[in-house]
Amino acid sequence: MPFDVVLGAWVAVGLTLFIFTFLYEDNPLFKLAEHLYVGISVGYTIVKGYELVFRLIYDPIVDEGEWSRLIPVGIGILMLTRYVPKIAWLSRIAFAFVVGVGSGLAIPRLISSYILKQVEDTVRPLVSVLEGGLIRPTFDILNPESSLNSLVILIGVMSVLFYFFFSIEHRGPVKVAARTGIFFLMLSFGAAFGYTVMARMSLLIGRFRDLIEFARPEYGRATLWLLAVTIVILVTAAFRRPSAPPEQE
Amino acid sequence: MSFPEKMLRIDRRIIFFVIGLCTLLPLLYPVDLPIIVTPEVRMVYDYIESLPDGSVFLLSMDFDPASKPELEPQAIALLRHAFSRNLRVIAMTLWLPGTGLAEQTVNRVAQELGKVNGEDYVFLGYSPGVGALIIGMGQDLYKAFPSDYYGNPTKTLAVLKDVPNLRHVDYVVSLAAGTPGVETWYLFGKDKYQFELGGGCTGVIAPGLYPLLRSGQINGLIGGMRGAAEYELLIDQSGSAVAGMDAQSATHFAIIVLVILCNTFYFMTRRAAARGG
Amino acid sequence: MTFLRRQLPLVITFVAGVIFTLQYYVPHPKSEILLTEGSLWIQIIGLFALVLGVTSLFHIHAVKIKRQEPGWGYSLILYFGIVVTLAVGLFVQWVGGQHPGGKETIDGAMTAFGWIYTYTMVPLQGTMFAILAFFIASAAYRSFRARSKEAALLLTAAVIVMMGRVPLGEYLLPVTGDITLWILNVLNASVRRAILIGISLGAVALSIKIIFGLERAYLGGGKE
Amino acid sequence: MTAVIPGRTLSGVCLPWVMLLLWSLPLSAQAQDLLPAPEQVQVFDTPNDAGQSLTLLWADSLRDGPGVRYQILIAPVADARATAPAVDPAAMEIVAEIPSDSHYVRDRSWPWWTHPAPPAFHRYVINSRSGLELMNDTPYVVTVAAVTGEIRTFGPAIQAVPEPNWVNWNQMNNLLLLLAFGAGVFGSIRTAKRREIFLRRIPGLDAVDEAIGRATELGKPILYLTGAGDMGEPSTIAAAVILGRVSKRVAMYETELIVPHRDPIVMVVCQEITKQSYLEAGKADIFKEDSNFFITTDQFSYTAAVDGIMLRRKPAANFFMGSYFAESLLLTETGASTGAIQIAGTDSDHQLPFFVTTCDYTLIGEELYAASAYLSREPVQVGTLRGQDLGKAVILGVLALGTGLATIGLILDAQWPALLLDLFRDYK
Repeated sequence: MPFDVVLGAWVAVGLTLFIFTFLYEDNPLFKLAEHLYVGISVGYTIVKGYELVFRLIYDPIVDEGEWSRLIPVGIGILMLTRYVPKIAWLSRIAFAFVVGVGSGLAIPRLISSYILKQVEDTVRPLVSVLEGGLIRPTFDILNPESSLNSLVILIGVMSVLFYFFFSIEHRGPVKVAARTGIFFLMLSFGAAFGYTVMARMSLLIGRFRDLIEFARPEYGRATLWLLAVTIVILVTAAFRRPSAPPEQE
Repeated sequence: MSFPEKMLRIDRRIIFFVIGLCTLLPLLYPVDLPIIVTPEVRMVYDYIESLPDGSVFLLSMDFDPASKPELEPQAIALLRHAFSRNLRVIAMTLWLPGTGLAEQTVNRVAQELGKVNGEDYVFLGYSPGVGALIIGMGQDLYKAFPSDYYGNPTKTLAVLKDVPNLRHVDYVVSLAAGTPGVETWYLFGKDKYQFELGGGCTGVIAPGLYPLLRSGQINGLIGGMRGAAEYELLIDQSGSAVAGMDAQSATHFAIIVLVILCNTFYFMTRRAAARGG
Repeated sequence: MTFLRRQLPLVITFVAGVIFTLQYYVPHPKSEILLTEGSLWIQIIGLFALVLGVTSLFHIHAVKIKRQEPGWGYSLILYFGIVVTLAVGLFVQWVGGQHPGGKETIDGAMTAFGWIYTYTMVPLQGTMFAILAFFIASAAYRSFRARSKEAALLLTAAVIVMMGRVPLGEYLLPVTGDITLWILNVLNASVRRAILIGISLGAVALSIKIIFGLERAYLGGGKE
Repeated sequence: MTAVIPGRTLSGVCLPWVMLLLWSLPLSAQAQDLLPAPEQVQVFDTPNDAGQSLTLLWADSLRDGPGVRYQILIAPVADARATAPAVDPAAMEIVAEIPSDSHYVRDRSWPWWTHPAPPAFHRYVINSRSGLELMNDTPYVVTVAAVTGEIRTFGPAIQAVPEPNWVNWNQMNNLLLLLAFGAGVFGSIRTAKRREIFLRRIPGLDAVDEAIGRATELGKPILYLTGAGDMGEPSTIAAAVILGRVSKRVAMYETELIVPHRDPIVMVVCQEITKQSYLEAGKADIFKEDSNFFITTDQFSYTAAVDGIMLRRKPAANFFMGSYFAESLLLTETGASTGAIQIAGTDSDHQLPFFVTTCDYTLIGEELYAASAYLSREPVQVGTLRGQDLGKAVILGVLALGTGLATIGLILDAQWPALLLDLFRDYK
């Protein structure tokens, strides 16, 4: 095993365990790892940004003579005036341009993709054409295309829209509709919760797999050693705390 | 304080410990329960199967290291499939912190299948702009990405020959951990440039993508580690996602048991309260 | 000057907004060129927005260190992380290779910059989010109580989906797989669709207000 | 929709028909008996596109079937002024050969206002590609031939000019809806400026008052978070407005308020709002400048710090308003463990399930905006909310009416429901 890989394993395991100590309580080990993480991500972003300057600005101008790229560069520099109080208002010009273009690009696309397309797919005939040209409703619950499910979706979409209707009081039939909307919302939130459990557990599984991998002898049993060290540090800190002043941050 | 009340106020670190154990044990001692393939995932697989040799496949790995365990297996499975079908692969990312991860994944799978950079595949890397970037690629790919990640001019790459813009891409899959991701690719890409779009995503955002799936705005959806496991089964190459499914089962059941316990205690305290007046 | 400060940004927003809205309906190549150039500009300006985000963090921690506020030592660690990553990313390879920026690999071999990324940033960020696994479990234990009809519905849907998405659940109760797919494809899709329509109406209304200068909060900053 | 029709008639209908009348080629009688030539052929510039494309339409025929194929042929016209280009169809370049039971108009959906021909007609679009470059503003002669075995019969050769178009008529419903919605929003804002607009009471606001009351009883502080967004996000603006209301109550009861921030600009804005509320409550003397303070922009440092505040200060009520990401659960879980009443309001739909489960009351999505409009009574906010309600009402109507029409249309096999339904479809 090359030295840099073994060293990497030790560093990765150490930082992973430091972050996990947060589960016990907020402590200096966690804070150390956490600030290191922010620092490294910022460093990473700067390095990548530096590279992008070459790819998007410098090279096209020098190699292809695309001088028009200097205009957005100028606008971009205006954005940075935000930190110079006297001329900070110049940054508004840059924001105005970006936000204006962004709004313009978004409007028709939102209408097309998230309004028209969604309405189009909700408005479905509540009957299906069967083989042989027979027309009748279908009730196959497992087929999302069946008439029954089209009806359920219609009711769901309409009742939730009713719930988010603020110009009328929720009384009588509107109350029934809005209440149905709430039930639909809760079912959907439940499903999302269940799905998210899966997502978060996957992340944990991923981290544990690395820890198990790095516990192998070829990595010098990094996980086991560092686990012991982390516990010792935490315990020591716990014993010393009563005398230490309360933390401020 | 009665017993159920005490149990309801149990120190959460005990729950943390149980969850940790339920993750660790199945990883050390796997059981290999059977996994069923869902239609959403099969649709992505079938579409790639249906593409002829040399078709252009764009994989946008829109995630950062935080979602690695969920989306990296998806990326690996999709790349293996695309390479083995001899598709031309364009890989990129809309998430700057994910650049390194995406680059490593693409190159690892390409090496494994003997594919040549620049001829069989290209890694474009990251570029800012999000929606504007996708529009730019739809209009003129060589202008939006003047060079690939390694600095080679995109115009000269064999893999990008006859691919001046997104209209010439046959299939785009975005593996998304949030926004920008699948929705962005639809909103600014497919809506105008009319390529076929598939989605892969973390479990957190999967439920939000179902309306797009239903209306055909995306033609398939690989959800989380489970989706990745299904895809690994479809291409018959079990990887880390399949291996993680036992632990997934265990933790889910641990939580279900916790929910049942909590409700039992809750109803016990309620009954006690009712009896006490 | 007041025109430059107050009106000009609004005029720019208005003109850019209207042009790029209408562009969508115009298929002519001239309009396509406008779209290509416009998107490239935004791409390049996006680079400066990146700088903006980074410098604000720089500034905040510099102040902390300077004033020696509580926990300023951690700000030093943060700076240490930045400096080391920058040094390795920009200079180590600059000396060795022809590439100006940091690459994680060169010809398939991991660079020092790649090492930092793989062995510090990846595990750190991954673990930070993995902590949520524990919290979601304790949240489920604490708050998943059938206190009302709504809570009961939420809890039932969550438990079914949790079972239906893992092999063990499908193995013990095969029907949960089908119910999960139905919940996701039908119930959940309808709710998400309604939310999507509502949010989009809101977003379109907001964009219209921005273009017409009724909403200016985005201009923020910059004292007048 | 009258404005739409000229575009269609101009390029889509009139021109090809004139061409058709102008000129057609004589064919050998023998071949025509065996295999009738394609009829009602129309060739014209593909409408609604960026140019470099021609569309060919011709009638379906009884001969269509497995044994017959169609050839599409094209030739450039040397002299643009010639009305009757003398081109031998047999010498024209074959663009494509397609089975005769494919390429129908019905294969693609069109809105009624740009529908080119009956659904059963054949349609072929010749696009510029490598090996065949169609130049804009250059005339071409195009025809279609029916082929079976050795026999080939030609339809009339028709001249057409590809050109880029300035309007995509297919998407005019999109523009129309945008204009209508925009008018609705502006109209509502105007109305809101002139008179009070009714907004229903948001139940969550009662919960807000109740929580503040309880904190006062217990003599414990109140924690208010404004989320991860900057001042440009509607949810942050709403959070700031609601903070105004909360701080006014807090001032009246003389309870302590803690507002940690993740964005320096939001902090400054909120400081002003809080100060104003204390003034309005007549308690300027007890206002503390440092109740609003900035922690850090970083997600997890901020979360850890706020968690620390919750554990040490044990606030009686926690408010989570604005936009949140993965940190939501870390915050609300810690808050719940200290026994605080928790009230959330967010439009971050991914995080809503966690707020709903871990908080005592949650303002879901647009309810947050509504609550802020309800409290601020600012005409722009109230009017926008009303405008959005109008949009929703229209959509609700279309969903109900449209489903009915679509069902009737399918049962009766009628086309007229499309007159309404097509207006609310997405076309490219």
